[in-house]
Amino acid sequence: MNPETARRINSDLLQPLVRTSWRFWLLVVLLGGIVLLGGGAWLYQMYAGFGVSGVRWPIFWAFYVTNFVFWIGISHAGTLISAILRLVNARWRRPITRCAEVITVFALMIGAMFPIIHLGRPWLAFWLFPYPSERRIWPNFRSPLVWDFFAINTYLTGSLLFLLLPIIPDFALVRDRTTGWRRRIYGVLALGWQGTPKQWHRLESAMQILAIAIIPVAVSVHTIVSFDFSMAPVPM
Amino acid sequence: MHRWGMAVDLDSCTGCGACVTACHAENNIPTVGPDQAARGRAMHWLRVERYWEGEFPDVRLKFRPVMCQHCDAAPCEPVCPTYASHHTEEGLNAQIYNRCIGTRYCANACPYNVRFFDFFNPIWEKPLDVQLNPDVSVREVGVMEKCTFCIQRINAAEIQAKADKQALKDGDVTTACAQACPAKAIVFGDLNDPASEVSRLSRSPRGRKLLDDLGTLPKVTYLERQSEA
Amino acid sequence: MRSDLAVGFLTIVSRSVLLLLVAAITLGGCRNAAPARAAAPPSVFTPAHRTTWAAFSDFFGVRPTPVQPIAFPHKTHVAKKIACTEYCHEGVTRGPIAGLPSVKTCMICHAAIAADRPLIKTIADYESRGVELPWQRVYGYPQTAHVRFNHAPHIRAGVECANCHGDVAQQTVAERSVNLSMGFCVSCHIAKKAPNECITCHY
Amino acid sequence: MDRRAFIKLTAITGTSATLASCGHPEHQLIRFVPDEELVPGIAEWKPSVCPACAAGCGLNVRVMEADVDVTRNGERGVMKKGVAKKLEGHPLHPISQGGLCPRGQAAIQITYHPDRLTQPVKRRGARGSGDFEPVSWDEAIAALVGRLDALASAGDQKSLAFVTRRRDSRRADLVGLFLARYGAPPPIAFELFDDDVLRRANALSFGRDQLPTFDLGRARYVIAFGADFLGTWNSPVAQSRAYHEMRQGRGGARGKLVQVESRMSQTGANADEWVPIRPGTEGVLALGLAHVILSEKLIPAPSGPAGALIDGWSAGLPAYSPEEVERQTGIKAAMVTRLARELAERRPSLAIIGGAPLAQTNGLFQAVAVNALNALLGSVGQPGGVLFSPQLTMFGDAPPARGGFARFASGILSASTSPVQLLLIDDVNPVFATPRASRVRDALDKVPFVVSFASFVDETSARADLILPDHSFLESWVDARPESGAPITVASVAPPAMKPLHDTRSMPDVLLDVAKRLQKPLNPPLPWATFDAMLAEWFAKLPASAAGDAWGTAQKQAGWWGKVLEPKTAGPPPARTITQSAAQFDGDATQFPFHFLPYPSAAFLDGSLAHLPWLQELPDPVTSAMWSSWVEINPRTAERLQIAQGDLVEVRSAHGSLRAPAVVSPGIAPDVVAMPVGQGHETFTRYASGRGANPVAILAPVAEAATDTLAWAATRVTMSRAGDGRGELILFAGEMREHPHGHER
Repeated sequence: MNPETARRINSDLLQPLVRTSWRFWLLVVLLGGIVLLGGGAWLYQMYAGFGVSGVRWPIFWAFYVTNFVFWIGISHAGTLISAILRLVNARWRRPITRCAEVITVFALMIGAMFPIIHLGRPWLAFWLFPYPSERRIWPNFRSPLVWDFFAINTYLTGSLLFLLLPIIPDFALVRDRTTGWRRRIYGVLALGWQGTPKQWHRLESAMQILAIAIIPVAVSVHTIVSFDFSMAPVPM
Repeated sequence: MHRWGMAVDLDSCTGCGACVTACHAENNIPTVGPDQAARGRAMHWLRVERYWEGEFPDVRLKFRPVMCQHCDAAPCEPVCPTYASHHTEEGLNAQIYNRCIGTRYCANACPYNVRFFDFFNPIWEKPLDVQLNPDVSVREVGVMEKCTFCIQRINAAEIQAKADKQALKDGDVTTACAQACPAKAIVFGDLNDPASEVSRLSRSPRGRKLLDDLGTLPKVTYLERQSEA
Repeated sequence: MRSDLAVGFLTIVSRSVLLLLVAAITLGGCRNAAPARAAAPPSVFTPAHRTTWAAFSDFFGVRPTPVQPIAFPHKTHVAKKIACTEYCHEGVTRGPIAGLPSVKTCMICHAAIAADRPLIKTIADYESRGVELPWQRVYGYPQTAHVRFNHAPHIRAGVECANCHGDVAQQTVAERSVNLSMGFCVSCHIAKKAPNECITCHY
Repeated sequence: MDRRAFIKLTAITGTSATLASCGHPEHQLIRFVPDEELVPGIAEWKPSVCPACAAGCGLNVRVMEADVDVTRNGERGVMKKGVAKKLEGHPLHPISQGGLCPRGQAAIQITYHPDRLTQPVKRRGARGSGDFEPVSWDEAIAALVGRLDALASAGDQKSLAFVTRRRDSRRADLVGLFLARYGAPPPIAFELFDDDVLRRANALSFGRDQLPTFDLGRARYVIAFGADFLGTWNSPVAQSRAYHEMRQGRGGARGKLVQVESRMSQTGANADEWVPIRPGTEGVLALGLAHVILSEKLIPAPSGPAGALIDGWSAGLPAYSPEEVERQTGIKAAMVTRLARELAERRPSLAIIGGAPLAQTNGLFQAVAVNALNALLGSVGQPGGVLFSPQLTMFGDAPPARGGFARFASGILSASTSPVQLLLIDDVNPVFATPRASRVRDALDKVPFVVSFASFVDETSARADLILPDHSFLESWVDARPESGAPITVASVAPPAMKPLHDTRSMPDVLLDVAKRLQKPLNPPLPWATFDAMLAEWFAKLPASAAGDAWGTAQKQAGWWGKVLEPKTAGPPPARTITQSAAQFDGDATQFPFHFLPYPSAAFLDGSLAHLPWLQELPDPVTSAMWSSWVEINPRTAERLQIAQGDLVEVRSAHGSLRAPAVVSPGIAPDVVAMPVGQGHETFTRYASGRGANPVAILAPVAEAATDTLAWAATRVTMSRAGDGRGELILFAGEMREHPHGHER
């Protein structure tokens, strides 16, 4: 590959970051509208009462928890697979890993919303978090829901690192090819990446460690979600 | 230390529903109206179940009042992330409304289906609200509620006994359902007192626990109906 | 089935828009309200907050500062050796609620004592109209706390009024000088080895 | 974080409320100075008497302080009041004995009903439109007095009529006295389920014109013919208490219950043996049992009128062999023989008849037959048998209200001008609880002036010209003289448990007030200023007990009771033998193949309690239905007619049709269609109006032959599927947990 081609590929790739077409904005409006609708629906649910969700006695979990499990399931497909591929050094993985990792992070974020949306009193969701209070009450550590909270957060943190570490060189690439405020933002994100062999070496070892560490975390998340259903003697 | 429990003699129970209405009157349980009732959201902390056996003309119908069984190994308790549902020292399965965030996990875990969720803020058309019992909370939207074994009566009786410097006697405290029952089928009392009526009935050879094989250790004993035909 | 979905979707859309409108009016409501208009009693009783604003204030523990109809001098009455729990808050030793005295109770003494003072004349006017003084609560719990507080056992256990209500003898208008948070109750219950289970107070 | 509660909002908080209150003190409601001194938060217990049925249970009312919305001098505000919080059975009272049925529990909602009339009203719109305008009490009473004066000056006192429930009480006595001394005919009693047939039969068999009391607590064997005595019939609370004794109250000696009926009632569900029978043949079975006992000489035939009344009794009832009984009733001969032997062997045994068997055209025969069986079993007046509570008829100073409403109504209809010029109606709703074919509505509309004492606008009071709303039972002096339920004499009485919520007045006090204002005074005048004075005078005459004088103790414990008073017997019955008569059914059996069986619903009885939300939402014992009316049909019938649970069914008699969702129930005979009475109100408050269908409306206006009471179980109907139920049937029990799988095998 001659330098000219490389430069063109780079600039083609960076094009969407530098120039924003009307199609992009259309998409933003469309998808943002859907998000707003969802937010509105959630506000309405809080305003009018949880009953508008259509859930009824005696099955108290329905759409929201199903969705939660669905998105957690989707998140399974990303980081875990990417980590395994990375560990076995499969060469064909490169085009798909980032895609998989991004899917994991966003699927997790979407999935994590649903247990909150599904609460009868979501404004009190912070009680799931262990924090000292004058009331001297802690969350019930026997409850799978509390472990859901921990597991999802751990997996999200891990997946985020797993996504962000290998992206540092790419941020640096963008930093070097843009100007103005973009350059400043990507400069911060690139964390002073210079592409020295030492830096590459450190990144590779960090990725190896993460790839190994993320696998049990992923397994734990999916196990704990299963716990939610296995703790109850009633079939759900 | 007391250990509150209940015995229901199904041979005396006539299925009339007096306990159901008494529970509504005592515990500020809202009526949800026909639309919500049709959506399966009627609240009856205590309900009378019916079981048909046989075929016409040899048909039988059996009643069983079902309320929270106050299990010693209650499936609803470990799953609650905020301890809104927990066991008290006196063996009650407590439901703390202000601590409830509405995960509804307890209701899913309960094999007896005795937990009810406030899907909407309850409404009393005035002046029906004048009847509300000031000793019991009015629950708002988003919390789970269920039979408390009339905790307000237990607390009041214990406070009174302490003021009188006397120990609680059998019969000093009873639940609204047991009090109302025209057929004296429901008996409430202290299981730690071997001489109490409820202890005596719980030892009956007719005594059964509901869904005993789940290992929930309910504190309500059902004395099975006898029959001769 | 498909039309059901469509209708459901449209319902959600329209209701969301409606909600935003209602929220805007509700939040803006208080500032625009004409202060002189008295509230008509609602036709239903519900534990729902009456306004979005009330819900937010409740959540963040914002308590309105009570505005009393007259500046009742607790200090003066206590100094005159009028026992709190015998005349005015007599429910306190017997049951859950201490009780606020009726204007009739005021007039038992004030029909004769200091009857010419302007404040007493105000009270006498209330009594002649058959209307109570619109006292506002200083202590008390929000409905959402589900606290079933009972005064009598606390009095029997020898808890001083001042423990929870501050030194009212030094106050004129009662002030909320003690923050009755759950932590306040719990630490005292632990210190005094009183029952400390949730259902002691919440049911 | 300290206090928490966030957007707990609901759609019902409108913006008007939003704009109104922002915490300024001047925005709060005015608080009026209370009339009574109460310690806040402390409950007081006061006696009262349950108004929901004729059983007259003594109540214990929990009274506490509460804020109540009031209007004073046109100003709205709140006031502290001592108000009833909960009703419980009075532990000392011999009928309730501390227990209370669901209807009694819910009766408190009568007082707090949002649609209660809060002051007198007079009609503005057309009759039945429900368009009324408020008037003052002075104006309202003056209007009534004016009408009474006009009748008196025209010498037409006979054209005043008073329709009320069939209850024995001082309240009823006062009505009787007022009418007698005014010169009007005695009050007319209206009850849909009035049991007059049984009273007549008891008068014939035993010389007692009253409902029996059953000593179930000591009985070893009970056979009940159609009587839902644990649910809705006679004195359910007292009977349930006794039933507990019979089952488990006496250590091992458990009594057996056999229920004979064509639709499984709540009592039938509790029976050890449930015996479905062809409607109208219960008496035949009773005599068949007697035949076996007599022919096998298990018990010697007793002397006395009860048996002698029956044709063929002395000869051992040769016409009632088990085979013949099987042919008529559909019950196997072997079972008849076995039941008869068990009855004879396991004494004390007793037979009960009530409900549908009495509401046949041959009701009197059936009741007399069961009485004869009781006489043969030796159970009358014996421990473990049928008793008659001694009645306080000694002060019978007023003609009691007795039946004959159907004749009264048809009398008005058939005359060219109404023989009734002024009609007073108290506590009854005949427009709802009579067949449409009897045209009571038209009869009422023919009366020039109708005054109602109703607390609610229902089908009857909507046609009144003037409504003088009565206090609720908790706000007024109440009394009752239950005719059954306890082996001793009981007279329930109680003072008001709370002050009135609204501008209402107690009906007896209004009557006394009216009497004082009449131009031509009553002859002799009523000596009492208020109703409680009348009660005091009467109760003071009763013997004192160890606890103190009769009136003083009665007020504290919700009544007076004792054993001392012997009843006035009605003398020997006429020596006329009663022959078997087959039940006649309205409608041709080929065109209308099903027996139609309306029955008092567990929640609403005759429909007079359908306005109480607790009872609307109370799951029915047998079907778990709430807020609905329904048609019960046998699974085989349902299959044949392709009707599924919840489907809309059209039930048609020769006199009309109705639509209601189907409940497929295994506890009903294939040729019977049952339906609870109570729903189907056109207008009866927000909770009951326009809900479900009224089975009474399509009944044939046929009467029991001997007593002229409505034979409400004597109509035949046809039935067909009319469409999907559209969710009209609301069941509490889900398919998940409770499934009637009996008929799936």
